[in-house]
Amino acid sequence: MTLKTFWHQLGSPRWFYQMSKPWLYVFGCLAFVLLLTGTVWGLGFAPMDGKQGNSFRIIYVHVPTAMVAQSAYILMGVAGLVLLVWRMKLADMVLAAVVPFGMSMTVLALVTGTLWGKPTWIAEGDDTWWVWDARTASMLVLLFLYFGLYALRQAIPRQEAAGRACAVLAIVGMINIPIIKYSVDWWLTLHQTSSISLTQAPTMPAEMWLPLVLNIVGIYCLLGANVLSRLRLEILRREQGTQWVRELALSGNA
Amino acid sequence: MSDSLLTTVDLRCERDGRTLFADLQIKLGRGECLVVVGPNGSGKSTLLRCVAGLFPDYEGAVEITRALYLGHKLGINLLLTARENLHWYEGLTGQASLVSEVLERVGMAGYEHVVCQRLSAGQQRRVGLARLLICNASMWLLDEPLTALDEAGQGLVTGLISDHLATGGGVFCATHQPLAVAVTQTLELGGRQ
Amino acid sequence: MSDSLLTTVDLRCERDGRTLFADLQIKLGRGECLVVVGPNGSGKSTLLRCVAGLFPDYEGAVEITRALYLGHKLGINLLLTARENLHWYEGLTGQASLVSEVLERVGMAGYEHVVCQRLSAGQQRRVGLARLLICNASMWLLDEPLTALDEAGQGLVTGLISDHLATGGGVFCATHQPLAVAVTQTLELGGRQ
Amino acid sequence: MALRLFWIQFHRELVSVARSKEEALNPLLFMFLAISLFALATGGDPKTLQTFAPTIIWVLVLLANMLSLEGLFRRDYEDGTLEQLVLLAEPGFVPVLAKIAAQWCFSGLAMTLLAPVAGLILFLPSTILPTLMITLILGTPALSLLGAVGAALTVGLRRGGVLLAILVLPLYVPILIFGVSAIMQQGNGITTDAQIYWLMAITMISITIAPLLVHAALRISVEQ
Amino acid sequence: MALRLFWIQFHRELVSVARSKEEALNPLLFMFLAISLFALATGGDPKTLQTFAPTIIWVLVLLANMLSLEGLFRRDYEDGTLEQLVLLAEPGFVPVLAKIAAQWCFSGLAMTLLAPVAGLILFLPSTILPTLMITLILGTPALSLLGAVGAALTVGLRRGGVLLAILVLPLYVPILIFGVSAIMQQGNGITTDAQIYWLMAITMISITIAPLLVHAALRISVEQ
Ligand code: HEM
Ligand SMILES: Nc1ncnc2c1ncn2[C@@H]1O[C@H](COP(=O)(O)OP(=O)(O)OP(=O)(O)O)[C@@H](O)[C@H]1O
Ligand SMILES: Nc1ncnc2c1ncn2[C@@H]1O[C@H](COP(=O)(O)OP(=O)(O)OP(=O)(O)O)[C@@H](O)[C@H]1O
Ligand SMILES: [Mg+2]
Ligand SMILES: [Mg+2]
Repeated sequence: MTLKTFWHQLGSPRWFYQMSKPWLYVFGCLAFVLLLTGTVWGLGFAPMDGKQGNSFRIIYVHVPTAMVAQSAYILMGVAGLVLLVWRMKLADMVLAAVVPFGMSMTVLALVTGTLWGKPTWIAEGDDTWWVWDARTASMLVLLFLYFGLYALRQAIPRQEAAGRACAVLAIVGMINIPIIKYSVDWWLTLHQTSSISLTQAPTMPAEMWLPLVLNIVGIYCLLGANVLSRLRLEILRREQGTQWVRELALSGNA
Repeated sequence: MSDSLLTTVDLRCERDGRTLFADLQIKLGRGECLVVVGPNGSGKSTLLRCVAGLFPDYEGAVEITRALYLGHKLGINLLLTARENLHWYEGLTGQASLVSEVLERVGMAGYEHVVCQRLSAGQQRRVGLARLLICNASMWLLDEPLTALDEAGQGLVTGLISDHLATGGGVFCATHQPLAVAVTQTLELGGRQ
Repeated sequence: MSDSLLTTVDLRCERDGRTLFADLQIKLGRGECLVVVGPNGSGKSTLLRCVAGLFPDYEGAVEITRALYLGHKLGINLLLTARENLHWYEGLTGQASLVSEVLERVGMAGYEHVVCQRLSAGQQRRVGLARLLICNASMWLLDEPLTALDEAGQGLVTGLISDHLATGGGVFCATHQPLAVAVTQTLELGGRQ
Repeated sequence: MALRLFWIQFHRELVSVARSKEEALNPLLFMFLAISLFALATGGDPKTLQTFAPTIIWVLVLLANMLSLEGLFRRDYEDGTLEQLVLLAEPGFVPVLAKIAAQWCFSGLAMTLLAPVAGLILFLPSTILPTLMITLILGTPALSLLGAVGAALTVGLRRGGVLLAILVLPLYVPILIFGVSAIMQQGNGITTDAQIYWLMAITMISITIAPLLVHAALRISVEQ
Repeated sequence: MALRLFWIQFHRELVSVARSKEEALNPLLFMFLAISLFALATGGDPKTLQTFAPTIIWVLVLLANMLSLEGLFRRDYEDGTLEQLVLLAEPGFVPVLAKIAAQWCFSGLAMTLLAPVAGLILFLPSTILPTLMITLILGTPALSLLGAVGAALTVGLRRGGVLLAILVLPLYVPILIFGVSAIMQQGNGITTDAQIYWLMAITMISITIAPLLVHAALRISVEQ
């Protein structure tokens, strides 16, 4: 299959629906297995951190969610570009599918981050649940970007228009994310050298970082599975009038 | 094909779950005038917007040459004078014209320098109509062009339409008031409710 | 005096240095209908606003009973539904009525719960007209009540006016379209330009 | 009768704001976004933020309120419902009061209720939060009432927004000063009764005279 | 041809803003009033104000800009001229760029020119004023350009104002940070080249992509 025909087929919801079925299973199973092993290992069996005790175990949730939240936004920006330039329907569906996942991951990263931070920050004399440092700030901005995409889609009644509007926004956001991240990192670390000393990853033994790696890979698989399953549902919904969907429904193995 | 100004194939549009029109086949050639009539809310404006490219939520195909669209909204900035509005419109369409002459033809001589906010309803419509004399698009899409106009104004509009048809243009017009021009086709939307 | 719904003495108004009308003596009794005609910009709307108490920049005297004014502006909030708009209007005038019946009479049955922004131009006008059925003012001041209405809508308005006249009300109406009611007086403003 | 009129107008406002697109950045959101910007821009230094917190919060409340007032009568003016209101409502100041009350619910009241959160973001000590809330709940009604006079006077004019600010802000200054100084003094352990009484007095006066003035001003604006 | 289109649209905007009543408190006035409020509320203490001055100025510039963007396409949308623009202008991004340029003249440029005054009110040392102006003149075009994308996306929507803020403010954050930190560093005698280059880079990127995106967004908004 040449690249060109592949590109065209990618634009066809029907082809994509049939092709994606095995991939959905692969991603789904991988995600399940990896996340389960990583989490159980990390939370239950990995050795305790000398300095932070058990609270450090949040890292096994915190770091993967934080990473995937950022990647998901980049993915949306790319999808937006594809939608606007090549008007590919599938890209719109990706755009719609990623928003809730990315938003919840961002929230999770923020919550685990603050949960984790609280004892640390107290130890440093700041009795608060919130600190304006580089990671919190850039994560908060990311949350607002996600929130904007979500709100924009809700606000536009016509689906097709909503898709393109979100694409425009996602593109601007994608270009800005590195800039935001850089600026915030640089500015707030300049001011706050003290409170994030602990965020620098310590040199860990393998039993400590291996579960982390498992979780990171697992969560990316989860992203894949999530996007695929939402895409497939979305395809069925949008193409419900067409012949092939009706046949599929009759045959009973959608 | 080159002779047809507007062609639609199987045009169909739904709004709020109500089907406004379906299987619409329109073919409008040079010098032809199509009038759409129908009760309020039957979808005349929607049809015009579909055709103008301002409402993409339809099924079917539309093929149209460069067109001028005059909708329910005035399409002029009320903070500017008539002159300034038309000057901007010239720039937009890339057509040069004699603005004062145009304004005189639509009966607005003497009001060129009045901010449009301070004009009467009919006078504002006239400023909007002056665009017909500037843009040289061969297809006109008019949504109730007679609104708020006095008798002279209505005569003016029908005169403009006749001239345009005579020079090989096409007109697609929605209206509730009878139009005193040679109507080639009539399209009726929506049953009596 | 008590029988006269509207009396003006030597009414005179100037705008932007143009005299719109002068020495206007109007006397309108029960059951009478006065129609103002004239070209665009001749001062019909201005006269109506003077009489309604919305434009105090005139000379002379106006005496009028409680009146209902329906102007060029719709007078409804486009963010609310038809029902909500009329409900508010009821509260304002202190009149109770059956809103759904009123809406049905103006042909808006089935659209009670649609936000007015999503109605067509004529449907919005109809919601505005529904006020005629709610307010029980004996004098109606109508500025181009037929705008944007289809034939049925125009029939509706003329029907309402006739009924109102028959029950002893008075109507003062500016219009460009012929009005199919028994007009008692006609006032022509502005010479042909 | 008058009560019913009040209620109908009030309800209409709530529905309309809930559906509106012109709430000029709804005041609450405006305040929180602006506060986050301040926090970000200072580099999140708790000390600096804390000293400035009362000022930031009160100034933002003022600005948010003024921005939302700008649209208070604009839509009604443009769609012609203001004409109906001026011509028909009896007594005319009742719906006016209802409109102001509704605006206050979405600006002053809402901001008062969420002021503690704003205070926490800016690291205001929690002992001061009650004073913050008391000054806000006493001061914001006066902001809405006085501001409405300005909004009514400027609704039909070109350059309304600019005029509004010039008319209204001088009236706001005493409220701002009493509000901020009460919080500052509380922080230093000094009694704040004087400021509280002053705020109450200003609000009482506004509530008696503002509705009538607004009604008169609206008449003038409609009669163009 | 494209140049003429730009010029005509630009001229139209200037005239229209000069006559407008909806410029939502013209940005310059907004900034100065708000600055005076800050000065009043702190009791005019030079030390406190000085530390906070760069933050106050930059945050207010952001807010003022955002508020004025809200009205950028609204009038055109409502009176139907936006439809004409989308249908007829060729190439479509030229008038869009002209509109943004005009908006910038009344917000970013005007505020830059008067920033020294603002700085003096807040007791900013005069050695820092040039840096203040340089950061403003480099950063504000990006504010207008990025903000216009948000304004174009939200123009036809209910709750446009609120949405606009949510969409646009996150994008403004880097500009705010570089702007404030440059001034702070200048105050501490540290070189500010890095921030200046970043601001230039952001503006350059915005100027290349924003007009096209705005045009696309306007099309979407008109097609409702
Ligand atoms: C609300 C608070 C927090 C947020 C939003 C946050 C955000 C993030 C983000 C975005 C990352 C991923 C960086 C990457 O992509 O590589 C991350 C990683 C990490 N965070 Fe947090 N964080 C927070 C609080 C904390 C706290 C309090 C600690 C430690 C006490 C912490 C420790 C770490 C560590 C160790 C990593 C992984 C190492 C690295 O990649 O640098 N975080 N956090
Ligand atoms: N902005 C909108 N959003 C959603 N629905 C709309 C909108 N505008 C109109 N509609 C619906 O579409 C239908 C057709 O409206 P349209 O404006 O096309 O009617 P019309 O034939 O032009 O009527 P009129 O003679 O009153 O101008 C109406 O029933 C209306 O409910
Ligand atoms: N808001 C205003 N400010 C200043 N002058 C105005 C204003 N509105 C109208 N005029 C002027 O007053 C004159 C009369 O306007 P008016 O609206 O009364 O006319 P009309 O007879 O109702 O016209 P139409 O048939 O177009 O509605 C016009 O010549 C106009 O220039
Ligand atoms: Mg229509
Ligand atoms: Mg008139």
